[in-house]
Amino acid sequence: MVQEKLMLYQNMLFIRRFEEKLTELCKIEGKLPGMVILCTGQEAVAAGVCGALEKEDVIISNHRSHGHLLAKGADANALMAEIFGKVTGCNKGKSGTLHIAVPEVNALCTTTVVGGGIPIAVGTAFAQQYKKSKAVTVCFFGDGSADEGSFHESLNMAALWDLPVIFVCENNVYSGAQRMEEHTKVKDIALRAQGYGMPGVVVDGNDAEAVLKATAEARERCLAGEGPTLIECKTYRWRGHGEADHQAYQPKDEIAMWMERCPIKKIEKELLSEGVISREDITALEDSIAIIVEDAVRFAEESPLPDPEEALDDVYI
Amino acid sequence: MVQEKLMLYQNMLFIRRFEEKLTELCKIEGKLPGMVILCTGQEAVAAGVCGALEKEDVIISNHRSHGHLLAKGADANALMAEIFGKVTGCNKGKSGTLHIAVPEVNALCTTTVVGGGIPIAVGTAFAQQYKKSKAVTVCFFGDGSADEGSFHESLNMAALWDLPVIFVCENNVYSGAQRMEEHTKVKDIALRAQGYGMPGVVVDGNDAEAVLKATAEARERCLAGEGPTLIECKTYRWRGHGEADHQAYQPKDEIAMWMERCPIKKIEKELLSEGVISREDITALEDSIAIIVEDAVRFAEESPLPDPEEALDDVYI
Amino acid sequence: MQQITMGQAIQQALAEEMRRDASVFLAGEGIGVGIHESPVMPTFGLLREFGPARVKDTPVSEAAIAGLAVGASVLGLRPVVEVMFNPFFTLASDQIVNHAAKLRYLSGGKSSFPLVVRVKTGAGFGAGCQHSHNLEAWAAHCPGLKVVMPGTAADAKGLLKSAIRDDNPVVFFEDMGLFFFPSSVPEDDYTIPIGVADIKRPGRDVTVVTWSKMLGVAFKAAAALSKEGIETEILDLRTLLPLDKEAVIKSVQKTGRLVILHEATRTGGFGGEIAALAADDAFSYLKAPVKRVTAPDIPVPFSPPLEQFYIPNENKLIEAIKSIVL
Amino acid sequence: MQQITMGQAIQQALAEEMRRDASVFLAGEGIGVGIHESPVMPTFGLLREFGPARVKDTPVSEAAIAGLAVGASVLGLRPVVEVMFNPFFTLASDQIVNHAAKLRYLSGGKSSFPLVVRVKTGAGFGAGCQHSHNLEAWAAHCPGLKVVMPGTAADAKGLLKSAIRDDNPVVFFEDMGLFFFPSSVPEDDYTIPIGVADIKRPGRDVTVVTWSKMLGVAFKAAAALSKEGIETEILDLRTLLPLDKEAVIKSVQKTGRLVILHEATRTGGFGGEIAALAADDAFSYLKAPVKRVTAPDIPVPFSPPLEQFYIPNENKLIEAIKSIVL
Ligand SMILES: Cc1ncc(C[n+]2csc(CCOP(=O)(O)OP(=O)(O)O)c2C)c(N)n1
Ligand SMILES: Cc1ncc(C[n+]2csc(CCOP(=O)(O)OP(=O)(O)O)c2C)c(N)n1
Ligand SMILES: [Mg+2]
Ligand SMILES: [Mg+2]
Repeated sequence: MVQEKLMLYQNMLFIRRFEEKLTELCKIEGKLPGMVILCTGQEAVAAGVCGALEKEDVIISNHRSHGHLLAKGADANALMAEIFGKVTGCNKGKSGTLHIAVPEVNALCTTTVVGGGIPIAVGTAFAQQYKKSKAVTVCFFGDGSADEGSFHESLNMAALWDLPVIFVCENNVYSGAQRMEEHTKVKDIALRAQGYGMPGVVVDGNDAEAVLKATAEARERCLAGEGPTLIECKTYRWRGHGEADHQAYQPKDEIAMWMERCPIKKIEKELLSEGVISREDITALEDSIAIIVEDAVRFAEESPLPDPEEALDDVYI
Repeated sequence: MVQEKLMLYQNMLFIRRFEEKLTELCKIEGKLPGMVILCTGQEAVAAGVCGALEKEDVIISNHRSHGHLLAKGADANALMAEIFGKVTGCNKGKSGTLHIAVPEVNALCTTTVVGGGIPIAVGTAFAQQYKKSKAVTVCFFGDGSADEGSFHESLNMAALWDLPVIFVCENNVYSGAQRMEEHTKVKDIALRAQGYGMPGVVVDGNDAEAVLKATAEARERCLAGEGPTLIECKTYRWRGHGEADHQAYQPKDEIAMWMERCPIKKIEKELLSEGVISREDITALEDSIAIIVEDAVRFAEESPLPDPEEALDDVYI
Repeated sequence: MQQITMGQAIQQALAEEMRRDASVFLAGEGIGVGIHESPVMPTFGLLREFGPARVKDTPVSEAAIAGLAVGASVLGLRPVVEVMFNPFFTLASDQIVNHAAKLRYLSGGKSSFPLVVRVKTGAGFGAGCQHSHNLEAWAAHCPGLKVVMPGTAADAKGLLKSAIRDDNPVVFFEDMGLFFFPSSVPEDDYTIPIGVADIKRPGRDVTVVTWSKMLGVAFKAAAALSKEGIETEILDLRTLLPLDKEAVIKSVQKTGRLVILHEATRTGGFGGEIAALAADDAFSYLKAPVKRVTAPDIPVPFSPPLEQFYIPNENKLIEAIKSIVL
Repeated sequence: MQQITMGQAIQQALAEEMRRDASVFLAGEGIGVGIHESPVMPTFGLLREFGPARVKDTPVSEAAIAGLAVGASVLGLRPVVEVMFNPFFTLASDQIVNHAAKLRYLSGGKSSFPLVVRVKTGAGFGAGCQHSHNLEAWAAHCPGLKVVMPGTAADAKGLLKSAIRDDNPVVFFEDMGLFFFPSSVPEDDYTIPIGVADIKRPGRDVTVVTWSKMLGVAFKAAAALSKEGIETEILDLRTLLPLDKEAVIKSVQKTGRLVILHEATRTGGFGGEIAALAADDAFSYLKAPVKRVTAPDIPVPFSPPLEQFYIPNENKLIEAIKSIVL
């Protein structure tokens, strides 16, 4: 358990620093093409969920994917290079930050169509059931996505067929500039699970251990043939929807309140007080993370852009 | 109340006889073009719901529409002629049985895309709210339709905005050849209402008075600005999905059991025992209905088919 | 050779591929127990042979059905899913167009999505415009998809087998008007390559490019014209994407005249693509205007005389051909 | 004349129509409070002026948004709803294509559906293929819809006003690449008729038929070619459906040469329709093959050099023109 907790801490810290670097890079005009969408403040969901998974387990991610991918074990260099649009990126620069797939770690589909990944997760879970493999699928999506029709059709089908899939709703209070209460009347997305005949669980999305535990339980249910679970992780988006968002609509004190509840600080404090790590350990960890992140940036910067004609590749097999 | 009960009885009987005539006509090779889809056995839903409505109230119907339309007051001649594909039909033969609109009685849209009418009902209810009219929208759909994404998006939006709309799920046990338990794990579609923050009600769909009462209550809520209600009417489809369906998958004893629970017989028995009507009244009523139905068929048969070139009309205004 | 309908040919292709490859499974609305269990329907009898683990009757949930195929295929299964009627392609289109067609590209070529979406299509059965609407042009405008639309039972069998074995997503349109009339179909395990058009009737005077059910209309017109000394070459595209440009160009080079025939409505139909191809790559061979014979720009009406007016017929084709040949 | 961007021109049209007619309301994702409140965005400031009863920020529910428009319009309101990015048109397409476009026909002309669906579109902002995919050809293949795609701020304002006042459903495509560059737009309340193309530059040697953002590319090419003595006529379609066939034919009659330019991918793009029109109705005037300059048949890639490769540019247009003029 101590090992697990430490791992969660390390993973979260890595995600945080990786994305902070992106925030920095975004400020340099022309450095990063396209939109950059970060999960700063929500790291406990990515780390907690993936902490309960095995390598063969599949994740289906969305526009806010970096945390999920890194927690699942994606290579930081290839990820950074993809965000830069370089040919050495996970997807040769075809995808960019919004739909990075990392099949090597079974992050099989990342889609930026809100709700679009949910039916696909039904498909991968179906394949897992069909092949009788001892693996499950996790599908990450936001609170806003739970209003899409695809959410409904997918959860109904997954429950009907007892598919080994865990639906993880990362409720970060906002869908774009819209607060939860502006897009639905219910307080908990997890409530909807009843309408499909599956369990719905609410967890503190800033408590990585709680997230891990809920995921592990859901995974057990999946593997026991008892079907899917909907887990709603209550968390918060510290930054805007994307880095270009000025967050005019997010109350300052709300952000401050949630920053107080930082998932990393929480676990760090516990690890310190439990004597698992020392301040020096943290410094050493920070240093090693900084090196990996700097390396990733260097790798990305030094990598070439794809040749224009490469646009024609990879449409068909 | 006696008046109301009598009205329900008359309406149901009329729908039944109108559709029995269609069953008969279907047996005559080449008489009716296209598919014919009937609501025999489900008349209490149509009559009960529409019995609670005013003329200005809007209904949005689906592929199983004849009952809804007749109960809302559609002209039997024009309806029959449309089913025959005649130019005197409600829609000049462009629509046929599957998507008959009768704007004259505010049956504004009938769609055969399963679930397709539900978002439209949100729209008409929105217009009613926007114009502050004292009218509501009723949307009819089946149990199978409640698995479509459109159901989900629409109920969430309607609840969010407190729209004056009543969602009537006619649960007739089947969606095509599929039994309810083969398309969803939940026992009651009404359960899903909680996931949107609206009341969900289950009523005996073979009890026209109960349906009327539930609808009237939902209508009051709508007009009081308290928003939508989902009413699930438990009923049964006596005949196949359409008239070409041989019902191989429907257990004989199940059909027999539900025929025992005939919504018309039930109310007829009550009216007789309460002394509201006599056997002679029934005979008289049957006779008058038979005349109207025969007239409708004669009207349809004697009406001309549209000229081929009329196909080009009515695309644009 | 066996005489079977296109519905049965599709059934055979499905059954044979399922026997051959355990990774093939079917999903769709009413594909197991149907409301009318007709032996000429494409999925008749398959539930009985392959059981409910491989023949999945689904809820009425088109987006989830298509997504099921996307997800299952990326893990190596070979889903064949059904869209009951072409207008409902809309409901599945996000999954098919934004996901099935694009996810391989987005992965930088790392993943593949070997799935087939069968779409039943065609007017003529009195169901109106929400059941009948030929939208093959939509699919053919989406790079990453292959689009197949056979006009004979024999082609359907061979092309569907190719589609199932193809490692790319294939949208396979089946005109229901072809489900009921028997024709010759080889009994053995054969495939017909995707992307290869077929000269169904050689001719000297005019090329008719067509596909799907309209092939029959083309034959009727060709027979009538032949009696008047006009010899029509009928080129059946069979695949819309990738398009067999060579075949079109070659035929036009030979005849110098081109008529395109399809059941879909005219404006924005795939006929435009063929005309554009000829007007560019075969321009110097064209001896006369390129004609299109199509449905008018209206939704499919219900009433029989209206619906018959909608569907292109041999008279309209003959008239178009004569307008450029004579 | 005021110098405003197309985003602002659309904003003006919306605001003016909302002031003029209380039955006009807006709905869509993020159209009230947005994540970046830029004054050049089409719906900027409208929530403040018209309040939340008329500017409805919706859940992320494209089908319900489109259905909202269908239902509200049949009761006499004039909804203007937004599809945030063109690929999400798929999610709304059942409501738009099977309902908005067909329900009037199905009613036998009794009902009407005066709604506008605004669709933001266009590649070039590094968002990849799930945000960028020009699907105007889909809408243009659906009878019952009108399809508008302006190329200038002034046209956008006048055409959007016409669209809002039109009693038919209109799909209005706005290329986001045009939101940011100011040009001259009349201040008064004017409309531009739907269905009328516009000669944006008269020329003698070749006709370029184009629409939307590609208009700018056409101008650049025309300027360069003019220096070499080649005079390009630029015909801006503005409306794809109903198509202004006369205008296309007339221009081709004059120049005898036709190049079609659009940003959408080639195969199945609306360029085919224009080529087909010319190859039929203007055949005898054509002096050279009809060329199309379009995106290649690939999804829109992310990385800047790849995305630039995707978008048609003036060099490709110049090359195509020279190939038939010289
Ligand atoms: C189908 C679709 N509609 C709209 C969008 C635009 N969009 C991108 S993210 C987003 C909000 C999603 O909110 P949520 O699901 O809560 O995820 P979060 O961004 O909060 O992580 C929207 C509307 C989209 N990408 N896809
Ligand atoms: C979008 C769509 N998918 C599939 C169909 C084919 N279909 C017509 S009715 C039906 C079953 C609907 O069941 P239910 O909603 O329970 O209504 P019921 O027929 O029982 O009244 C299906 C699948 C359709 N019309 N529309
Ligand atoms: Mg959110
Ligand atoms: Mg049912």
